[in-house]
Amino acid sequence: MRFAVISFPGSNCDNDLYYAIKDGIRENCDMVSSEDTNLNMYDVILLPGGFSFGDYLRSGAIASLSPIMKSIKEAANNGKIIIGICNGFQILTESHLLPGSLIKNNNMQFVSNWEKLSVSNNQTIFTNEYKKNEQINIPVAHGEGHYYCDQDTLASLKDNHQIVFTYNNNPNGSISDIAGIVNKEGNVLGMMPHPERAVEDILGSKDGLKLFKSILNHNVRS
Amino acid sequence: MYLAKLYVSHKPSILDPQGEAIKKALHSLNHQSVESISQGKYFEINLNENNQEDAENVLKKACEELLVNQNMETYHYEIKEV
Amino acid sequence: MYLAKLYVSHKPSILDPQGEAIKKALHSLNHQSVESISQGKYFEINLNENNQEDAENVLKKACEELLVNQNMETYHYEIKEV
Amino acid sequence: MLKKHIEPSAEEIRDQKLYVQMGLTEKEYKIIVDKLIHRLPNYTEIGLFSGMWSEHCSYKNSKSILIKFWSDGSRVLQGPGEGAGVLDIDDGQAVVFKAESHNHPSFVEPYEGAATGVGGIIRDIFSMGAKPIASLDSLRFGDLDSQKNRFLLSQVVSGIANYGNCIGIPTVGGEIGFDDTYNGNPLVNVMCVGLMNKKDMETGRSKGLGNSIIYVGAKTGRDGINGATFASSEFSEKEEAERSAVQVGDPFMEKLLVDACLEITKYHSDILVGIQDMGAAGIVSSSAEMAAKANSGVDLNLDLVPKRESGMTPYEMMLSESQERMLLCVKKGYEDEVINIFKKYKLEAKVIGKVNDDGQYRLSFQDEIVCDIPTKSLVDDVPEYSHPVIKPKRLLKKINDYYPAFDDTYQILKELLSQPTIASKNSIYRQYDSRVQANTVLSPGSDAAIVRIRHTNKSLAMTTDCNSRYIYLNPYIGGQIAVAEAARNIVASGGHPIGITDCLNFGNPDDSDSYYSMDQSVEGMSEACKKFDTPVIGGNVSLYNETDGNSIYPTPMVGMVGLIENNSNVMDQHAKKANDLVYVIGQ
Ligand SMILES: Nc1ncnc2c1ncn2[C@@H]1O[C@H](COP(=O)(O)OP(=O)(O)O)[C@@H](O)[C@H]1O
Repeated sequence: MRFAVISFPGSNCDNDLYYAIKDGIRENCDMVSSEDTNLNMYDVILLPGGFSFGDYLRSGAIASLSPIMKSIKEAANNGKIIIGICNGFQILTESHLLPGSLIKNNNMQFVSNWEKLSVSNNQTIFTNEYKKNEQINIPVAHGEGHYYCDQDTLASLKDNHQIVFTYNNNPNGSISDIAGIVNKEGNVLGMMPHPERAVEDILGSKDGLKLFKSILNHNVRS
Repeated sequence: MYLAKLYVSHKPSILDPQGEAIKKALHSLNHQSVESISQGKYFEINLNENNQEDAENVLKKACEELLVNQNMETYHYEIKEV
Repeated sequence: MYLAKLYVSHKPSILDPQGEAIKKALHSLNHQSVESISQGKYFEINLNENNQEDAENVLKKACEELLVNQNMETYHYEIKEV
Repeated sequence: MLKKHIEPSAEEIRDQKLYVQMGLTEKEYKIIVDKLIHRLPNYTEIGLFSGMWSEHCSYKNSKSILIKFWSDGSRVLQGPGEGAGVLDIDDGQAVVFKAESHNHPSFVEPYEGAATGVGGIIRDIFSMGAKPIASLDSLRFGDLDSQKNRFLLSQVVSGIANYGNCIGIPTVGGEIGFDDTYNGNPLVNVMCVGLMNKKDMETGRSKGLGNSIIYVGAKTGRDGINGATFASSEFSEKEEAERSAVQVGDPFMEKLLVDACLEITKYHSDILVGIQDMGAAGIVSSSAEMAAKANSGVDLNLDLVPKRESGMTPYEMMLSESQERMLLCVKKGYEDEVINIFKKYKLEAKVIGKVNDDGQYRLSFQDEIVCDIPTKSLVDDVPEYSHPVIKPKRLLKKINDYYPAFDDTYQILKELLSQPTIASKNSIYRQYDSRVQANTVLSPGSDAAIVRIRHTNKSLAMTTDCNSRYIYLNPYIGGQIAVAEAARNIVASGGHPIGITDCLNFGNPDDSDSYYSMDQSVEGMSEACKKFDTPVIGGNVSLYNETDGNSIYPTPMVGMVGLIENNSNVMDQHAKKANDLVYVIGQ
């Protein structure tokens, strides 16, 4: 499979994601500038964490206007696999590829910590290597990670099993402890925790690696 | 040239943890009379347009496309020639 | 009860990277007529005080102690009984 | 021309002694006039002298002490004198690190003061050609009972967090202490560590007739004008009321600068002659130092300097401390190549001058020469001051040994653990992204932080330490203890100490107690460094840390780096299992 990591001005986890793919699951991976407009050759598109455009105005808002976003929307509609992590998740909600919004953490402070997550849906492209309700250890690092949506949206997220990861000890006030969701079609994932920081034992956990392996696994099966 | 003053605030139905946090901080400074506080954004925008209508159109588009997150925020504005 | 509307904006000589970034983004959306934009804060505060003077005093103190960074920001407000 | 009307003439400067307000003494003014330029300096020129001759830029009060630091050793590739020191860590790689203080700005405007402190030290690291891989912060505040101190703490911490998190450099460790001595004078020291291939090492030099001086980064505004002089004077409550112009950090801009500059130092070093950040005393310090180090001079055209505000005078432009700016010296004919790389990162770069061969520092503005003085006079001809080292009376008195007496051990332990200085710092460091770059092996909460070197089996351990009470009571031994504590933290984490940086935070050097403490603690630190084979490869001096005549405890912070040659040696401080045995080692 061919992976693309999109590099926005101000992205700072683009390299980390690149290495998670290259060294972690040993697949082809390129860094693609957010000024580019063509993603035809890629199967999986990764939007990294960081502070795109300084996160000025609202996190992810300015980045969601980048030239590359048109191709990302096309790719999403064509069923390609898309993951937004942290700032990438914020960019996906700002571009309406995922419902809801990410707002300031309840205590107004940035939080950087290991968090225990539950895999609430292991029947997705991104989680088929995990067991149902598996407890995994993945770091978070964000100031605006409080997932928020209206009650109707929340009900439909639940009905369609779109909630993929939840926090055991909610660090930011997210509604229903939501840490990660997929779109209705199941090909776009957004999550605040950083699986790319949990891909080697020396970093403290390998629990994030299974997420990337799940994609390969899905590809083999389909 | 037109100067627009744009006020963006949370929709009332949306929970506002930031307002809550500020209120608590003010109470801890002994300003107990603060019943509620909400924080929004206030923009001053200089628009190089020739008439009020054009200026207003640009402003509205800018709000829809970028400045306001319509999921959560509402806005109002004043605009005048300068 | 009094309602205060408080507007906080950058002092003009202070660097405003946020305003620059937003302006560039608006230009990239073809709103070239945006000459400049600055983002400040807009508060709505309900004050449980009995007269305008007390309400104003609390508001001013809250600005000085918390809401406004006087090194970099200026503010103005309106206050009225509600 | 506006400036002629508002700027005093050379004669007025002399007659009204305006240089004194700028921080120059009468004797210094006389040296400038009689020995260095042989005429009266104009307003711009005297401004440049005041900035460059400030303690912050010239180290004129501390040089004679700093030379006592031991900075040899087989790993040293670059000792003190450049933006940061460099140590060889084998396999063609090198580690670069330095610490910097931002005490005064952080008291006036804690959030931006701390943030711009982080930004400044990061520029020192990548201007050496190294990728910044970790930061640490060493903080001191007055007692937390005071509302003001709580405010300072929370603002300083969010300033550091916001800048470091945004730019994507993990803040992996540090220390924080509380004591009344820091009331009105908090300490904000930041250390940054970088990694590079030895062959990519750069230095801040401008040489080669006709080579271009290129300015890149944020536009110049009226921020922090002559802040270097400000940082080198004592505080008084009155000055606080005056609220000098505040510098604002833009970590987004700095992220673009880091990436662009690293591309140039890595892939275009053949056309890059030198690079330096614009720190204290902005354009003048970077351009004059780069030229002086290479025995050359520069001609700058100030009309070409990118400006944020209109009507700026040469004095304001040269001494502005606007953040996120770098100065490069590039080979003649290759300017566009460099400018285009910056363009790719959406950064504006501009040629603002050329290297000359007559050694003069020459500035033109609106078709007029506004400064024409020997470059060396700004950098190398600064008078040095050494003060007599006299043991203060308080240390001559014999102090009786103190034996604590208590019966309720449990209660005492609880009280100790609830002291802010001893209690867990989790509420602070959880605001720092300590894992971005995905190399952090040990984040805050253990003895030293550990960052692995990707694609090798090696790691770097790092820590900051200083117990200022020990220094106050016995500066020589206290200095040794600071180094020894840092070394213990490194060793306990599985590393081999290889070098240190420092931040010497002291009071007014004219005060003999402060001066004695500085001199003796440096002797002690240096002695310990020899023992541990940890050369001092760089550092920073912050004097005049006092408010209304009350000096802080002398606080020479030690920032140490260690090498872990095999990752299987990594060790954290956490208890692992019930019934494991506990040993006490040492005396
Ligand atoms: N300001 C700070 N920033 C980051 N980490 C900090 C800070 N203060 C303390 N820490 C971390 O907290 C831990 C305990 O610090 P400290 O109390 O100084 O430990 P010790 O006394 O064992 O040296 C260390 O891992 C240190 O890096």
